[in-house]
Formats: sequence, C-alpha cells, structure tokens
Amino acid sequence: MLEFIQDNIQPYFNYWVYVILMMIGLWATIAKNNLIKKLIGMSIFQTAIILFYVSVGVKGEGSKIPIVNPYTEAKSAEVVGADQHGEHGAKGGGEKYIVEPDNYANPLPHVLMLTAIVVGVATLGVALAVVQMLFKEFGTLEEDEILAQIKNADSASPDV
Amino acid sequence: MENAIVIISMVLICFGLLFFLGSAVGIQRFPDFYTRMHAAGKGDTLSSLLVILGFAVFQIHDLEFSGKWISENWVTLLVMLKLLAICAFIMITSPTSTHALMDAGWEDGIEPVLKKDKPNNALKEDQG
Amino acid sequence: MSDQFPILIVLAPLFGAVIIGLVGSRDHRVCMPVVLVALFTSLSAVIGTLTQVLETGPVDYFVGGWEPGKMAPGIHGPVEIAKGFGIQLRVDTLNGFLLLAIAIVSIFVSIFSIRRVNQKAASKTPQFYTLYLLLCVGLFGMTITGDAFNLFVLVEVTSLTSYALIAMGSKRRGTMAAFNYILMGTVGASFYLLGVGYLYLQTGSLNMAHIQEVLAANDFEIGRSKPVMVAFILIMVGIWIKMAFFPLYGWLPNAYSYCPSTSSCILAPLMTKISVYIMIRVMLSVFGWEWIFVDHVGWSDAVVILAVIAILAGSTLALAQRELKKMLCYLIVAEVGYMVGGAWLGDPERWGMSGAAYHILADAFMTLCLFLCAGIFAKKANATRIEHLSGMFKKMPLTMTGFVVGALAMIGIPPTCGFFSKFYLIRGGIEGGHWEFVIALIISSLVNVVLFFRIFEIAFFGAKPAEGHDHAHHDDEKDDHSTNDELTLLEREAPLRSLIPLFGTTAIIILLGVYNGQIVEWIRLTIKP
Amino acid sequence: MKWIALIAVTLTGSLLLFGVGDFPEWGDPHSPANQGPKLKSGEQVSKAVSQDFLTETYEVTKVPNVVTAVLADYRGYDTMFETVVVFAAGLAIFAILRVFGDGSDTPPMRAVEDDTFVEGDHSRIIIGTTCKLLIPIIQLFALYVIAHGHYSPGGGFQGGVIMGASFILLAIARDLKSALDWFSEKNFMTLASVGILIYAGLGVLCQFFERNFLDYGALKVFMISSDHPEQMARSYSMLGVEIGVAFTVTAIMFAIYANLSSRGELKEGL
Amino acid sequence: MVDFFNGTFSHFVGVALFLMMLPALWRVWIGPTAIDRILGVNVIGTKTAVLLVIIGSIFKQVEMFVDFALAYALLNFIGSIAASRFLHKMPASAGKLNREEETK
Amino acid sequence: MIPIFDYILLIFLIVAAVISLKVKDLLSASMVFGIYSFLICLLWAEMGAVDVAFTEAAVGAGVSAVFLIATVYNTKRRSSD
Repeated sequence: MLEFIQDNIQPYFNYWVYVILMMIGLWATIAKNNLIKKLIGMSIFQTAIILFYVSVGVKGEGSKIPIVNPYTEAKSAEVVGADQHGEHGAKGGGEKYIVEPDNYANPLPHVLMLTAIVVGVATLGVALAVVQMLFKEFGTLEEDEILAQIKNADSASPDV
Repeated sequence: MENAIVIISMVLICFGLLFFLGSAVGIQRFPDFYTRMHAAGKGDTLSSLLVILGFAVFQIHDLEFSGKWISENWVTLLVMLKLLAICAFIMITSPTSTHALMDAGWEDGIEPVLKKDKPNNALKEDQG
Repeated sequence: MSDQFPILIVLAPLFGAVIIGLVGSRDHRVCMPVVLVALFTSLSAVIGTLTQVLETGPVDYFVGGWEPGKMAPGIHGPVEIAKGFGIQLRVDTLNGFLLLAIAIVSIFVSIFSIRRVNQKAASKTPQFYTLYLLLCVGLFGMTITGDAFNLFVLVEVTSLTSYALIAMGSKRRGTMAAFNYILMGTVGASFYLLGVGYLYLQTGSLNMAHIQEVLAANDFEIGRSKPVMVAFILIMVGIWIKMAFFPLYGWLPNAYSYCPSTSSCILAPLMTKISVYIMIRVMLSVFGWEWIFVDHVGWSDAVVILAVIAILAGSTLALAQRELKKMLCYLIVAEVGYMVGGAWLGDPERWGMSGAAYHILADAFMTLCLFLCAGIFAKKANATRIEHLSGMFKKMPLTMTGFVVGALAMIGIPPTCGFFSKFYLIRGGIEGGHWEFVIALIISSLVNVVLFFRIFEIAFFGAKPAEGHDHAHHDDEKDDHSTNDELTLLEREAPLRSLIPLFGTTAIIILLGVYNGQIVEWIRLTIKP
Repeated sequence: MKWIALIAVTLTGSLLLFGVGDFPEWGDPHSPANQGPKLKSGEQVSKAVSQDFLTETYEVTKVPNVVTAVLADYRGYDTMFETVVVFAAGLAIFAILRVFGDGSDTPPMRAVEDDTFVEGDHSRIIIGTTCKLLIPIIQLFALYVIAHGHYSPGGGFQGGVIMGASFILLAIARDLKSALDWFSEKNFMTLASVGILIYAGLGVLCQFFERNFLDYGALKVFMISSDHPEQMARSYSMLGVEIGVAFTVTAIMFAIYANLSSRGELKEGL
Repeated sequence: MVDFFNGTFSHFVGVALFLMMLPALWRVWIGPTAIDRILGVNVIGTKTAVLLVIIGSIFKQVEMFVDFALAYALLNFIGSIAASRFLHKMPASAGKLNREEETK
Repeated sequence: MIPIFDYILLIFLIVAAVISLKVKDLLSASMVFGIYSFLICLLWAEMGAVDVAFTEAAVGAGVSAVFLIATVYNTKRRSSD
C-alpha cells in the first residue's frame, strides 16, 4: 500500500488532484440544480485545468521563479569570461551571464494561464449577467423550476 | 550580529504563531459568533503583525553597512518598507472588516449568548 | 504591403469594433459605414492573400517578427529564433476559401441587419455592432491561426460575443438557452485547452506545425504515448461540443432558434462550420493522417457510426418540428454529421475529407440562405411556424425563390453546391467502404425532400389569400421613405436590404456548384499534398 | 440529470487518469515540456521553447521578468485577444443586462432604510473613513504594479484588476452613485476602447516601419540616446502595451460590477 | 543561521500556519450560520497574506512575493465588506429566516 | 516548489471546493469560493508561478467574490441543493 502510494500517487499527486477537482467541477456543472452553484462548479472546473498547466511547468525543489535579472542573479549565474566575449562584451555593456534554464520554472504555462484566468473571470461575469436576466424573467434560480415554467408556457400557448 | 537579528525575528514569529494558535482555538471553542469574531479579529491581527514584523526584521541581515549604503541596499530596504506597509494595512483593514462583520451579524439577527443562558444550550439550538 | 495581408484580415474588424466603441455611442449612424468598411477591407485582404496562396502556395505570417531561423538582435550579438517562439498565422487553400466565405457571409448579414437592429434596441446598436465585429475578428482569427493556444483565445472571443448576441434580444427560453450554451461552451473550450495542455506536456511546443513534426518524429514514437491519445480525444470532444455533434448537440436548437434573427443568421452558418474546420485542421495539421487512420483504425469506424446516428437523429428530429427555425437547427445537427463523418471516412484518396471541406463552404451559404429567409418570414409575415407559411409564394415570391434555392441545395439537387458536396462525400464513403454512411446520406436527403416539399406545398397551395404584388422591387424603394405605410407593407415583399444578401447567397450557392471541380481541386492541394 | 452527470464524470475521470499514467513526474526538470521531447533512446527530438525564453529573453528584450516578456512580446498576439475577451465581456454584459430609462417596467429594488449616509451611523463612518484612506493607496499601488511589471510580478492585468477593485471598493463603501460620479459609464466604455486602441495601435505602428505586426523592434527609431535601441524599444513598448491592457481591464472590471450590482440600471447597487 | 531561517524554520512556520487554518476550515464546514462561515473565510484570508511572505522566504526571493502579499492586505477586506453590506441591506427577518432554514 | 506545502494545499483545496458546493446559503457559498481562490493563489505561489498567483490574488480577493455576491444580492440567497 505504502509502496503503491510512493510510486503512483506521490509523484503524480498534482495530477491526481487536478483530475479530482475537475470531476467535482464537472459534476457540479451538470448535476447541481442552482444556477449559481453551476457557475461555481464551472469556475472550479477551469481552475483545475490551470492547476494542470502550472504543474507541467514546475521544476524540482530549489527552482526559482522565472524572473531572470542578471544584476541580482550575478552570484548564482555563471559569468562568461571577458576574454571570450572581449570587445563585444565591453561594447554591449557588461559581461554576459549564462542562465541555466533548468533552475527556473517554465514561464510558458504561466503566460498561458494568465490568459485563462482572465478569460475565466470574463466568462463568469457574462454568465452572472445571464443569471440575473433569468431571475428577472422566471423569478427563480432553480433549473427544474425554470424548465417547468418553460414547459407550462409551451403547453399553454404553443405559438410563442 | 547576524545571528542576533535572526533570533530576534524568530522570536517574533514564534510569538505570532502563539497568538495564531490562540485565535485558532478561539474560533473553535467559543460558544457564539461574537466571541469567535473577537478571537479571530484580535488574535489574527496581532499575530499577522508579529509574523510579518519578524520577516521585516530578518531582512536587516541582508543590509551591508558601507559607504553609500542606501544605493547598494535599496532592494532590501524596499522589501522592508513593503513589509512594514503590509503591517500597516493589516492594522487598518483587519479591524475594519471585523467591525463590518460584527455589525452585519447583529443586523442578521444573531443573538449573543448572554451570561444567564447556558452556552451549551445556545450552541445546540443554533446547530439544530 | 502585400505581405501584411494575413494580419490585416483580423485587424480591420478589430479596429472597426474599437472605433464603434469610441464614437458609436455618440452617433449611431456611424456604425453601419464602419462595419462595412472594415468587412470590405477584410474581404479585399482575404482575396489578396488567396491569390498569393493560389500562386505560390501557403502563406505564413509571423506576428511580432518571430520567424524561426531568423536572427534577432541581442545585447551580445544576434540570437537565433527557435521554432514556436512567436505566433504563426498560416493561410493555405483549405482555410483561404473559408476566410472568403466568412467575409462574404458577414458582409451579407451586416447588410441584412441594418434595419432590424436600428428598430429593435436603438440604444444598444453600437454595442451590437461592436460585438458583431468582434465575432468576425474571432472567426477570422480562429481560421487563420497556426498556433494551438491562440486558437483557444480566439474561441473564447467568439464564444463570449456569441453568448451576448444570443442573450441580448431574447426572452425566457432564449435566455435559458444562452445559459446552457455558456456552460456547454465553457466546458468544450476547457476540454480543448486541456487537450492542448496534454500535447504541450509531451511536445513542449504550441505551434501546430512544430507539434506535428515532433509527434511524427522517428515513426511516431512520441505520438503513440498515452497522453497524446488522451489529448486527441479531449480536443475532439471539446470541438464536438462546440459544433453540436451528435450526443452533445443539446444546446444548439434552443440557442439558435430563440435568438434575434440577425444573430442566428451570423451564428448558424459560421460557428458550427468553423468548428468543423478546426477539427479538420487539428486532424490534418497537428496529428496527421497516418496517426489517425493508420495507427488508430478502430476510432474512425466508431466516429463514422456516431456521425451516421447524428445524421439520422438530426433528420428525424427536424421532421418532428413545426417551427421553421428549430427545424433548420436540427438540420444543422444533421449537416454536422455529414461533415464529421466525411472527415473521418479515411478513404485513401481522401475524397471524404475533401468533400467535408467543400461541404463546409457549401453548408455555410445554404444555412445562411435558409436562415435569412426564416428571418424575413418572421419579420415581415410574422411566420415562425411551418403552417404560417401558407400562401407565401404569392405573398413574397422573391424571398420564396431564395428559399427554394436554399432548400434545393440542402436536398442536393444539381446544379446547386449541395449536390456536389454530397457527391464527394458519397464517393469517399464508397471508397472507404463505409456503406452505412452512404445510406444515411441518402436517407437524410430523402427526409430533406419530405421536409422541404411539405413546406413548398403549404406555401404554394396555402389557403391564405394572396394580397401581395409582383412589383416588390418597386415598392421597396418607397419603403425606405414612407414609414406610415408600414402596416400595409407587412403583407408585401421583404425590403431590398434583405433581398440583396439573399440573392447574393443564392448566386453563390449556384456558382459554388458550377465551379465545384476547380474549388475542390484547390482544396485538395492542402488535404492531399 | 444526476445519471448523465455521473456517466460523464466517470468517463472523463477514467480517461484522464488513464493519461496520467504516462506523465513525467511532477516537478521533473527534464520533462518534455521543460527540456524538449526526447525519444526513449534518449535522443532529443527538438528543443522546448521555454528553454530559449529563459536564456535569451534578457538578451533580446532587456526585461528580467520572462513572463512579462513572453506575455507582451513573443505571444503579444494572444494577449491582445485576451484583452479583447475582457472588452467583449464588458460589452456583453452591457448588451444583456443594461436597462435604460427610469426602470419603471422592472420591479423596484428592495426597500432599504439605511442606505444613505446618516450622521451617527457608526458602521458607515468607520468603513467610509477606512476606504477614504485606502482607496488612494490602492490606486497608487495599482499604478506601481503596472509600471513595475518588468522587474517583478505584475503588469497590466494585475494592476488593472487592482485599480478596478479600488473603484468597486468605493462603490461598496459609499454607494454606486458616488463611484459613478468619479467614473461614469461613458468614461469607462471609452477607456476600454482606448486600451485596445493603444495595444493594437502600437502593433500597427510597427507595421509602418515595414516590420510585422507587434514587432516592437521597429520602434527603435524613437530610442535616440540608448545603447541598445532595439532592446529598449521592446522594453518600452511592452510598458505601453501593459498600460493599454490596464485601461481596458480597469474599465471593464468596474463596468461588470456596476451592471451586476444594480441589475443594469446603474442607480443603486449593493 | 540564515539558511536555517529560510529553510527549516520557514517550512515549520508555514506548516504550523496551515494546521491553524484547519479550525477555520472546520468552522466554515459546520457553520452554523452564514456569518460564521464568512468569519472563517476572513481568518484564512489573513493567514494567506502571511503565508505568501513565508513562501517568498523559502524561495529566498521575498522581494518578488511581497508585492502580492501587499495586494492581499489591501484587497482582502473587500469581500468582507461586500458581505456585510449585503447583510445590512437584506431585511433582518430574511436573515433569521435563512438561519432557521439552514439549521434544518 | 515546496512539496509539503503542495500536499497540504491540494487537500485543503478539495475540501474548500466541496464546501463551497455543499453550502446551501449562496452568500456563504460565494465567500467560501473566496477561500478556494486564496488557497489556489498560495498554490501558484508555491509552484513558482508568481504572475499567475498575483493575478489570482487580485481577481480572487477583489473581484470574483464580489461579482458573485452582487448577483446573489440581486437574485435569491437560498438554494435548494
């Protein structure tokens, strides 16, 4: 049991949790009756995907955040000798620091997820506006009641 | 010198943790909303202040006291300034939100547990 | 200048939208000219790009100048730009024609929308046109992009604008449909995003061409790993939700039939078709033909069977509807079945996929034609149900003619484009050995015959007395100036502004049919290189 | 409904867990996404883009924060459409919810006795004073975040959201009307458009110098007294772009709140 | 000593803070009233700002993390104030009604 | 990345998600969704995604919970599930 956890769950814990969160979100999006609950579920669903992306970009313990400033990183980064880059380096303003990319978290998923978060908020806003419209028209936020009202209206006057 | 600073900050942080513990116990054990709010509001404010102050003090070890020390240490000084600013803002915002919530609880119609009531009963009644 | 055409396609509507956002609320009359100028700029840019494509092959455009292999100036000397650094736009013959179709459809619908929007919600006109142009931006961008993540962002642009367009004028059922559409659309887009994430996890790139290169490397060693398989399923499911493929079509009929007619006219022809295009693009340019049809043979059979069910279900449900728009919506479900099934036939000569690609173009115009007619009927004669159409041939002969052309194309009668697309699809089905697909196509055509001839019968022999005149054109010019006559005009022909797009569409339906051989040949340049 | 949900959730979950089995371990720096895909034999198929982003960004753009550089320069096209998404959301909410006129056709808002600021209303005094104190600080901080996005986390989105939140705070602490006095509907719609105009305009400006859209290097002609004109041009253009993003996000965040809290009537809110 | 502070000690403080979130989380779970839950949210919110600084300390880059700890300190109370405003504006009877229903 | 924080946070995250979906009072649900966003912000910060964490901090603390509360204010506070 312990071995199973160590081999299969611990190294993939983030991925497992993202699957679980996604399932919770999907379940809520489909099965919850209240519209706002559905939207909360939708947000959880989106966050789960963000969790997946960010987990992809993580690099081992001791890795740094992806801000590579040669001036403050001078201690850790390797300096290419002045003789190698010689005049060019002097002309270009200081030595060139070689950045070891394995030490920094992967920036690309972060950029993508920045986009996804903002998109999520925008979608949430629009969905909430639609919810308010629905409340104005039906006076309730429960899906089954709304559907029942629609059905009644249908059977009362099929021409609408 | 360096060690002394680190130890001072560690002591501050440990005190902060102690108060956090107090507020955590308070949230759990107090009988009604107002007392819980009391524990949470006061304890959390003070302990966050202490912990962040501890980190601000810790930043001193990074300072290098030499000739033009402001220009050389401005990153560290800025961090300290920001940490102190966090302290100040927590000092302002946390009591305000506590106050607002307390007020809202009163408006919401939550009755405080008074001395003559038995706390256990009140809690039970609340939980159904 | 000519090398900047690809980006101009996207930028012109974007700037149009911003300009309307800035000045539109002060003066509503600004909107229409800006929309037309923006869309015509796009159209000319599309034509410019398409001629380049036909002359010299696919056109690439690297936004920000991050072209792989080029040198970018760095502080310590030039730096070589690696693959997938920036975002790539790519126009080839497959999406070039689709861009053309989008430009034409959006221009037609904007002409069609002139009066409608001004009358209905005058205070929201500028917002409507801004959203409309942003929708066009999204559609153009989705079609043109060569980057998997950029596609997601543009999918969201189109989705958000279409949610708004569906919800803005509709009441009760329409709003509920919009809400369901939001949920389904978000889930679909999220699945797509997750699929791209899985691909990124395995390949470390987001550029479609680069991903394909990596997947195909060393005889698909990476391409055969489990995450790539899951990624493919996720992307497909996401796109299928967006295009309302068979088990996932629940949101579409209500959303499209209860929204304002202008919105349905732009959304119904384009949204599902662009999703189909994305599916073909992902199949061809990301995973590749061999990966799908050689490595995973069983999948294509399963999808074709799903498509067959979709066609049959769509046709049957359409038969049960009495509301015109809803019937058309179920027909869209069936048409999506045609296209998905065609794309998945997997015949070695790739006629099925070519037919599907051609059917995207054909179906966009067919659907546009029918939805324009439905909009005109609803507006002019207040006819939303099939029974209301009785006597329509005499009341609105011109509109009805357009409707007949659209319906014939839908049934598949030469020389309309619908016949030829079905021809290519059937050819693909026979060569791929998918007889069930062929049979479903024929059954669906028969159902369409029943559907539309029922309408023709009602409209031709309908009991309602005809009060209209034959000089529709003549009356229409008056219509603009004399609003007092509005009540009496109700019984007559649609205004010129509705008829121009309608007859433009019918002309294109026939032209597409007549020149089908050349167009399919061009499309096959991309599909079967 | 529950059964459908159960089936969908089970199917998706098992599919995803099936995929997880072959993943590289969490936090593995040699995973394909981090170092480029490799074959089983260990042969490198291609290089991952993010490697180059990390090593070359400072060289090419003089921006230490790689995320900002990728966001605003390499993938600036994405970010432009992200801003467009926000803009579209604002417009969508306006189109869906906004009600014009006196609102007599809609049911009246709930009766509220103590909505207005009353002398002696302690709650409002305390909150009002705190907000009066904090709102300028929040806005100053938002400006700092926007401007400092090159060197530390932050940038247009974050700054814009914080700025928008400051207006939301004003609307909550006082009332919506006083916030709208500061920042009226016309203003925020214009500001949102201006934001996108700045972004796309900077991109088009590059096209006038015969480069591609959003190739900020073209703007080096404006960097007269600089050692590295092209890099500095990229750096400053990114700042401009971030400002554009911040405009749109600020405006739209407040617009969304204003419409949502007052049911689109923009009269009295939460 | 500095390494100890940045490493083990910060880890310890962080874990301790997480453990102290548990009572608040428990309070959020059991309620019993809405406002109790909001109280729990408030408590966790305060701890979040502190934890951000601690994470920064573990990364040895506090200067990068302090910015959004500051953002948290500034923005954290918007939610609480909005909730309190909500409860203010709802008639008190509605609040009682809600509470009774919730306890069922 | 900080593994121990990661494990704790992920478990808390699931708990917060379940609570916010379980609570029947929508005002509480919106606020508990705030906890979810606090935790997730910590999670991003812990994984080194500072910009994402900053965005989540600004969005979660300042905007999204307030949107939800505003909607609940204008609609109905009780939910049936």
